[in-house]
Amino acid sequence: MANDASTVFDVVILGGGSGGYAAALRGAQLGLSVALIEKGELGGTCLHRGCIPTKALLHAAEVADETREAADFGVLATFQGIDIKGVHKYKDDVVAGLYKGLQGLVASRKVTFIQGEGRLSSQTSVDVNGQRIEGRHIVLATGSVPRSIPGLDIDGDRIISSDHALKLDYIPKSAIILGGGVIGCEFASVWKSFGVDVTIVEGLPHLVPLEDENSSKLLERAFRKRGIKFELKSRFSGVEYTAEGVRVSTENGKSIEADVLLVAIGRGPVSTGLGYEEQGVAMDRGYVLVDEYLRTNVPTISAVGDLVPTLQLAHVGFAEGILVAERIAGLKVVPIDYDGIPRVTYSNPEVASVGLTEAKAVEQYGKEKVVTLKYNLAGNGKSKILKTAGEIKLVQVKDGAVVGVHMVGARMGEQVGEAQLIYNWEALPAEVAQLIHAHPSQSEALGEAHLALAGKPLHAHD
Amino acid sequence: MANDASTVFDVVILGGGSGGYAAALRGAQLGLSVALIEKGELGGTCLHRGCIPTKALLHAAEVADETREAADFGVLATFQGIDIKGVHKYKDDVVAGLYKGLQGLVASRKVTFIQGEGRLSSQTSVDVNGQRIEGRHIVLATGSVPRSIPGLDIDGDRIISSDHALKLDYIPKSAIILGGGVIGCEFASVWKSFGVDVTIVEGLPHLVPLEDENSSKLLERAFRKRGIKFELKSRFSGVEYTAEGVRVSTENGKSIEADVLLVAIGRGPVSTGLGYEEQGVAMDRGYVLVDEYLRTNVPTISAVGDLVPTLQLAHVGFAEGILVAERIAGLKVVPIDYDGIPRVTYSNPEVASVGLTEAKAVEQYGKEKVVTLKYNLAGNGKSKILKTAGEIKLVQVKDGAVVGVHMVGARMGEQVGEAQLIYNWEALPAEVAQLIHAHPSQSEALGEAHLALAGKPLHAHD
Amino acid sequence: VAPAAAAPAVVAVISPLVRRIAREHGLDLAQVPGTGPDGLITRRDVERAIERPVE
Ligand SMILES: Cc1cc2nc3c(=O)[nH]c(=O)nc-3n(C[C@H](O)[C@H](O)[C@H](O)COP(=O)(O)OP(=O)(O)OC[C@H]3O[C@@H](n4cnc5c(N)ncnc54)[C@H](O)[C@@H]3O)c2cc1C
Ligand SMILES: Cc1cc2nc3c(=O)[nH]c(=O)nc-3n(C[C@H](O)[C@H](O)[C@H](O)COP(=O)(O)OP(=O)(O)OC[C@H]3O[C@@H](n4cnc5c(N)ncnc54)[C@H](O)[C@@H]3O)c2cc1C
Repeated sequence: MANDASTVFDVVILGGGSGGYAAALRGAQLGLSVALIEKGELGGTCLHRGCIPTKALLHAAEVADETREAADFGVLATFQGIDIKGVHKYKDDVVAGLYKGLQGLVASRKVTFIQGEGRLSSQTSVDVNGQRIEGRHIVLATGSVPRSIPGLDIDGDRIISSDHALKLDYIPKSAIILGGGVIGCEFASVWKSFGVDVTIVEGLPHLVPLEDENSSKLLERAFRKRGIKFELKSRFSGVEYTAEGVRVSTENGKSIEADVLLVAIGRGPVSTGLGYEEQGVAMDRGYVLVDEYLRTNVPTISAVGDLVPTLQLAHVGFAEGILVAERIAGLKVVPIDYDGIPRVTYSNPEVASVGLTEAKAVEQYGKEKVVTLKYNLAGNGKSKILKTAGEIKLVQVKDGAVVGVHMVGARMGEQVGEAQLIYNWEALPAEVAQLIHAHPSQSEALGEAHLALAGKPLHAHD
Repeated sequence: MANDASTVFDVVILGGGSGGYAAALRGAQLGLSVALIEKGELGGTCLHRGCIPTKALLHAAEVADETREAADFGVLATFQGIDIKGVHKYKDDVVAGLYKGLQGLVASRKVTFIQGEGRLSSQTSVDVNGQRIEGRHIVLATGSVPRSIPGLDIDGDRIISSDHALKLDYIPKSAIILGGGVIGCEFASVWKSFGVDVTIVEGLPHLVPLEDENSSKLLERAFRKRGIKFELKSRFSGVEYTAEGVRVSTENGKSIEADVLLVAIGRGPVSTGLGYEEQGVAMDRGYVLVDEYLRTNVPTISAVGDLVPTLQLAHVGFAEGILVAERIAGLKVVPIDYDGIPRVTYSNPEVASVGLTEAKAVEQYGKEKVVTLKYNLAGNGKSKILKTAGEIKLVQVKDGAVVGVHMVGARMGEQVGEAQLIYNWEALPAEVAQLIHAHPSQSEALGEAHLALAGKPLHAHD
Repeated sequence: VAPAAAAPAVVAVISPLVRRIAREHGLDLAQVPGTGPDGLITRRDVERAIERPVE
């Protein structure tokens, strides 16, 4: 599609991250003419500063741990340390490979990719590089950036965000991580494996506070065992520079020193100064408000991804982007069941879940209607082989479907694929139990948990 | 349940392996009185000489490989070799832990466990330790042992079976593995990681010949890259001792020398001299014949596991044991769909599948009704992070359900849990595609493959 | 999750997907003859029943 002044695209997408590029790829596939405007790099946060680089670091961390503990498996090896340059090279190569693939994909689907910073200039146009790009539909997908709080200035040196942490060219001796959510826990896990003395400071009573309390507790136990320190129910009150690092103080009177402070208290939408409000798009605290079809109040404008107040996950962005493209192309679309979105914290051990926590299920169905079951990975052969500890907790509506699956343990993130089918397809425990899983595998643990919930535990006590 | 002379058990089970103990545990759970007779160790082949110890070795091998390649991930380490004593200790600890758990389970379910070699003495009794154990029902579950062929004497020293290979207290310099099936490929994988020069000799045209040809080819490519040699379409013709090892010759004129020869050409049923034929149980080449409810021709006698001519897998034994127990207890049971049993070869890379191969699907539905799709793991972020190569191949009945899932790649064995639901629940590609998988994960590759099959590839070229 | 998830399945079906298709088409599974192993209702069975409703 030529990008001359007279062109009116079917869709103009502002922002080429997970949400934006998914909408572009699916739209083009459905025959729409698509312009995709990106000021930085195609792939956005997830590919360049989020999911992918963090998971590469986490895998390097896993390799470090396995190397250190190799003798426990009969492998003679000496761990000599982390070559941080090598880690970055590995990580950057992974990113570069996927980046190239994505660029090829966007090119092959004939999406008009426009490099530049865009601004919504009317309800049907975006201005970029001094040019007006017109579209019958506009999709806002400008994503999010790390957030801070008043009194906490991210200097990029001793007080850093995940953006900086991913590029740190040295390994600090000690680090404080503000925020015990997914990002905080993942960095805590990486750094600990790299030999850093880590302390997490979290205001809520638990790490990964959005997860079922059981998962939080299991992660806390595992972190404690690994020597990752954490202060819960500790609200940040201030930070000051020391001779060599920083000192963080909390409202409950704690004072902690370290080389660096990683601020991982959440991410805020990118929407200021982009013309959204001027064009009448309804917003709330910087987020663009949408209905279940991702439509804003302006009929020609949709919004997806971290910019809208749904779960901030790359695959949520994918799902939303695809939904919008299909809707614009005139296909019948079904609203996303956000409870059915799989969630993974890729720390060691991993935390994965789909569906409702026990607390939410009780809220929704009433206490007497909710049944839960825990299966300990100690009974699972493959988990024993991996020397990992953890549990699977199932939440079921009495005599009904499984409405929540919560898992903790090494590599358990991969089990959320199966769990996702179970939740979203509304399976009864007996329907899963009927299918005997591969032995020995971690997926078998999911099978055993459902056997137990169906009243016929095999490798578990009644 | 006291084991005095007057007791008549509801079920007497001969053999305490996967099939036998599953029948015992489920039977006891359903209120049946159960006697379980085992001449060796509870848990049988799988726990002591099969699934579990091999998977422990494979994990030690994985640790060895990761340690060797640590620098590629920025981890500084020196690999110094394999401490075979340490490997055995690790492996034996895993087995011992699970063995203890299983013993506890059998005890807690009040199964009468009888140690001793039993023999079917009538259609309703087994003789063991000079005592007659009577049962209203008998379940034969005596399993299998490594098989050899005429002219090939397993001496336990230079010519060994998997039983010996699992206990080898040294690492040979070189090894020939006769048989490129699951067991042969798993040992080839372990040994190569341990530094052994390995050659597989297989009579059929492919390694893992029961898998879809695409999987076999991918495994062969990966093995070639790893330096694992193999001779396909090469039928064994003879073996002779050399000064230090063995020399194997094949019908197509090859001659290969190595320190040891592992015979992994299959396993034969344990049934000779156990009174089965005398009591009128119909058999075929040593296998006990059963119908789809695992009933032999003798109304009081059932048989399960490797003893019957179905897939020789531990979880098949579990499924069959459970089915028999439930049937005897009067529950309604559904015959097992053997195509729906997940199959995993735990080599590096792993090979996993469920459902029909393309060839079988074509046979069953006709060529014009079969659609296939391949998704290359090169496009999968998590696989890139793991530096693994491979593919997912889906086999679909045109406009219908997915009837085959075939996967190759590191850790892909864990994806067979989800694949198993897809196959057994007769899912359409669009029903899987609808559910956006966790990013980044290997399960996402399964999601992408279904997106592509549903005509809406996201991270793949159209 | 639709509240219907809580309803116990009294009829044996081959998969939760079959239950969902039936529910979406207002089909009473008790009226659908199953042709799967042991009378299990398969996907084809519900699809057939939807095409030509049982009298
Ligand atoms: C450290 C970290 C780890 C994470 N790990 C995971 C994980 O493992 N799994 C997961 O699912 N999610 C993860 N996430 C979240 C995930 O990265 C986001 O949910 C996802 O990137 C959101 O996609 P998006 O398209 O909405 O926004 P973004 O990816 O932020 O993309 C927005 C794009 O818009 C561009 N843009 C902004 N303004 C303009 C403008 N005016 N003109 C042109 N272009 C503009 C930006 O340059 C950017 O490329 C992680 C995030 C972080 C920070
Ligand atoms: C090296 C190897 C690796 C394997 N890996 C896997 C894998 O990863 N996954 C998988 O699913 N399967 C695997 N298998 C196959 C799996 O081990 C078998 O399918 C499974 O053990 C069969 O169970 P069973 O109960 O039928 O027989 P067995 O496990 O063989 O049990 C039979 C039991 O009967 C006892 N017995 C025999 N005769 C008598 C008698 N007269 N009196 C009393 N007791 C008797 C034996 O001592 C034995 O304990 C593997 C097998 C091998 C050899």
